[in-house]
Amino acid sequence: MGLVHGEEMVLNIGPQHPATHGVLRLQVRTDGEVVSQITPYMGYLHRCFEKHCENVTYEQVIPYTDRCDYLSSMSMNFGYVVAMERLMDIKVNERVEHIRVVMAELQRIASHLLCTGVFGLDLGAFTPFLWALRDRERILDLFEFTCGARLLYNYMWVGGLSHDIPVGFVESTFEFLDYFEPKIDELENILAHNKILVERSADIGVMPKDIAISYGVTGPNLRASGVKWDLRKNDSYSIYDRFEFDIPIGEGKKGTVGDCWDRFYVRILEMRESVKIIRQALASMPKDGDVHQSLPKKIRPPKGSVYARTETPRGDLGYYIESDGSPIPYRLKMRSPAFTALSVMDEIAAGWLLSDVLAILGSLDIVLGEIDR
Amino acid sequence: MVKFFTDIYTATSTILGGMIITINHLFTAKRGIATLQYPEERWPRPERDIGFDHGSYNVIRSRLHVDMDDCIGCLKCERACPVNCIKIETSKAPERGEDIKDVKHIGITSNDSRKAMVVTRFDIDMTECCYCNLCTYPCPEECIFMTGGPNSKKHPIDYEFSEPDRSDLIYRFAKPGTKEGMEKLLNDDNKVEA
Amino acid sequence: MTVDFIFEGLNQLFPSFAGNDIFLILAMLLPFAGLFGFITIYGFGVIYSELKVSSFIQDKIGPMGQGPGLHAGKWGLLQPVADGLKLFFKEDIIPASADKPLFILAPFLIFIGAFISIIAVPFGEKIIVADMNIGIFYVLGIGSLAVIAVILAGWSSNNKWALYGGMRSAAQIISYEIPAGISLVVVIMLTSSLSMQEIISYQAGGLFNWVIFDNPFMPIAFVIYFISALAETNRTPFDLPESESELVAGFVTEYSGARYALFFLSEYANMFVVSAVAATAFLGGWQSPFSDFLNTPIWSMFWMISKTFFLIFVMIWIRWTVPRLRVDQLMHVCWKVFIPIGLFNIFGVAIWTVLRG
Amino acid sequence: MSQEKEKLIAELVNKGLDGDMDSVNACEDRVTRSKVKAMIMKIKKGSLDRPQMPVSLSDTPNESDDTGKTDDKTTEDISQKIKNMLLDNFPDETDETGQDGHMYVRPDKWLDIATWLKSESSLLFDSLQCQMGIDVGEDILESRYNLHSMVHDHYLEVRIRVARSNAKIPSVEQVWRIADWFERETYDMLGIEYVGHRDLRRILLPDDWEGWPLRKDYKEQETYHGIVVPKMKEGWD
Repeated sequence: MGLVHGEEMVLNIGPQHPATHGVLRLQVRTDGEVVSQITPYMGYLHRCFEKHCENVTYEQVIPYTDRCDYLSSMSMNFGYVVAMERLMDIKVNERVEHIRVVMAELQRIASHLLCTGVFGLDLGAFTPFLWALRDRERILDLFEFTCGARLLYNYMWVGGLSHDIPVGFVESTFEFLDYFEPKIDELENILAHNKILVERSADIGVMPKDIAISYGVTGPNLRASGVKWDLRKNDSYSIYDRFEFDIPIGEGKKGTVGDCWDRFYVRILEMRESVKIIRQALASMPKDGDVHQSLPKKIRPPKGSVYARTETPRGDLGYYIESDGSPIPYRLKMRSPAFTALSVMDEIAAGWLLSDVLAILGSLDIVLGEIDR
Repeated sequence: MVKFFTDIYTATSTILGGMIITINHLFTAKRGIATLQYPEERWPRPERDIGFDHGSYNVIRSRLHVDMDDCIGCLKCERACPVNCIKIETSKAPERGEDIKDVKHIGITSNDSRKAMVVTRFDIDMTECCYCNLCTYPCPEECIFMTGGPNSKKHPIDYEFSEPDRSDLIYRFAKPGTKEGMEKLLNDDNKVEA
Repeated sequence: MTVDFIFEGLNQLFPSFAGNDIFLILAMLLPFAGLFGFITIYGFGVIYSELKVSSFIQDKIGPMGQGPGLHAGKWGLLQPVADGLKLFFKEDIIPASADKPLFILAPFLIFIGAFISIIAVPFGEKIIVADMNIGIFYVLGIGSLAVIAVILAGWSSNNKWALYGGMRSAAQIISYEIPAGISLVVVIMLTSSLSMQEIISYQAGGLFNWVIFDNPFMPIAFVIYFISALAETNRTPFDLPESESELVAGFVTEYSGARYALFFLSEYANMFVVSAVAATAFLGGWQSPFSDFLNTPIWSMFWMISKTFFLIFVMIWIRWTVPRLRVDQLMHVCWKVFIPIGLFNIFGVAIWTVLRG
Repeated sequence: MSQEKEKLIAELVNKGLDGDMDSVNACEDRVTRSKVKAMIMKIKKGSLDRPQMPVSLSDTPNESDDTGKTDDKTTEDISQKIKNMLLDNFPDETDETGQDGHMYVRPDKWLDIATWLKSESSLLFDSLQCQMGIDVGEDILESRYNLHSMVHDHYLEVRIRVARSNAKIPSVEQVWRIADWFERETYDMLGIEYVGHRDLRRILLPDDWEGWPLRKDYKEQETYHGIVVPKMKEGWD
């Protein structure tokens, strides 16, 4: 469509803006409503995570990993712990593995709930956001019941867990799952198939497969573009290969494959898969087994390096740990999934209208704590 | 032309469907209340249908509290803290396990281990504490703990501890005057020997 | 006309001073004071109901006002009062680079636009401030005054977001006046009179004489009018001008304190006006649904207000359910959906009235 | 631990006991090597008896590379195959000194190696998993690339050593688009200059920040635009 070109205006969707999911500045060159170029500026939330890790011992790094992606800190712990156990060749017993899978999947549901709620909020639907938060509170109560904290847990330690799950935990989780399943359908009915939301998100911000891979996008954003890649299946760690669950990918029901709607809908389907995994994990969890069994007294990994990846709600989280044999890490690099998701923003969001740019940003589900580290 | 009408039909049907869901919430609001009237209903929230009561918590994350009579000054919590927000200074006690009257120092701890050091300064900077609970595990006497939850016998839950002035958030758990008392004591000993 | 009615009343009361100017001024000021009182009470009522309805929809119970000290009344009833007081005592900042006179003028302009259109709203047989013979036409005309105020607010606060909000809102209000006008033309074709009282008296005699049940085209016209009324008052599927998540707060970004309260109040006043017009034109104004029962003047006021409040409740209900439209979708819906259907409606009603004879 | 590891350890322990210590030291994986030595010590002290010699064992005791691979998938042959292909295509560029399944590559022709790695039909490394920079001391900076192929699902870690004084590495952001931001972050943190990058500037730190924080010899600046950088806390120490 022939655009009438007025002169360009530079607009700062500034570090302090309701729709930037944290402290991010999008410098946008717009001509009227049509956005021609986006340059994200980050670093407002940079807390020198990697420099800190070079001054604290391996046990003390765990509270720092919590604070990178504060919306799914259980998965951040899980990633670090898997990397460390692979470096130090520690094998944890069955009960710990099952508890870790249950906790990671509960955290995935909580994170996806918040993401779908906020995506609706970015498009103007206020109520589903509050319903999503209400359900998320139930999960946070379960975490609080186990490790005391609601958001930043420091729960998974290298070689085990900080606490075993309390007595009433399994029943409470089953109760939560039965309560939660009709709620997903309710969220889907009010948001996913709503014509206005479909109109606002179908065929918008389409991310084709090769761009996604070349930009290193992972997680639900990649699966929405039709690539069936999930670390829990393709490069399975912990005991994920024992559970049978399928990986939802975007089929372009309401538009083309890989558009905003697909990224949103894939997360809703993934929540259902996580509920399936939790049910199987809780069923097959061994009753006995001490969670402190293989906790090393003093963590001194042998000299060498490891790069291990786990599937967080936002994508592949990689920890590259280089140790020189001392109890303090020599170098720790965290490969953050939201970092790559934000890098694709300029590619897929240029040329759309201002409100679409924010819808695309919402569908990518980025968390600034993890990007800035 | 057909798309014109199907669009209208899907628009009206989905919006009406959504509105029916919201109106259900309006009428069943009493049962689904998720919020808490803060000044009256405080945390810990009354047992909701998730069914766990306050005492059976595994661990709690709230304000740190140190029970000075049991602290033997082993500095393990100071080393375990990832953000270095604990600072302890100790001085040698003249005899191991003896009470020292004028600095109110009790020689024997509750699980009767004898104290070799007198803790003259025990500061925790609550503005820096990241509530990770790593300091409570290594403590041999379990004298540093987070208030409430399983420890509510020792100290009731206290999560409303905001202060107008930030320097009030540096908690000084050492008994006041122990530092000067110990210095005076040391001077007296020196004078006696000299 | 209420002004003459009060003027004669005063003359009889004080025959010695009959006929001098003070009575005329007084006759004009009294309805103004009455309306202003009505607006503030209505404002508190609708803000409270929006708070409560949105809280119940979101599984909250909203402000309940327990606890010691200054709190929000028994069931949060004082919450609107608290909001109003807070806004009035807040310091209202005028940005240094703002265009000061226009910045100050905009909120008053938009409030005047909303306020004077209530003059034509009939509350009962006799209870109307000014029963003009061009009632509906007057209301539509005044409705477009808001456009000027919004552009003024957007431009004068010298802020990119405000400019965006102002431009979007101007386009939206102007383009949605056409479908609103078209759907009212259909009503006027039936009642063949522009005056509000005559439209309502045409719908006398029970529920099935209302315009909405008159012929199959009327419900379509009602829906089109209602949705474009939503757009004119910037309510949710169309609340692009002050969309929180995109434009920070649209044209009210730089406003604070009393000026913001005026914008806030005029939005609700506008809501009242459009739902009152909808109730008058389609739902039989102050006519009672039972043909000859309960139509004393007091009851007629009750019917009028309850119909309007029901429509306001539907507006609030939609606000907390539906996401927001994009600007070009907004234009698409108006020009490509509502106006064609509206024109088809006029054609249909014309054929219908001719056939029915 | 998987069976191969036990067999490998038993075989190395026997060789070690027969005095052939260099095969023990040549073993790839330092974890197994440390276990083997510990076992030999115990046997010498007599607190452990000698394991019998395992029968079938592949002749190249090459431990699977540790980049994110689980033990059961046999990856020894793949990473070895990749290394051999790399060696014969770019003989003077790559050298085999690396263990743990990664390759050391000289920086100057890295861009063509990268495009070759991506386009070679049997390799197809289409996704750059993670790129990180590290200061390995003695005036050497390393830039490490973890590559992964979605199609063949195999891994490779490429390391490039560069002197600290003139750290210049050709940028591969034409090959993998994500390298654009990864390299900007490594430049931001370690000061490795990526030649040919479209706009190499700091990504996380403010643009006018002096020094490269993740270098081991980094001293933080006293004030930044007048703000005192190391946090002073009164009444604390």
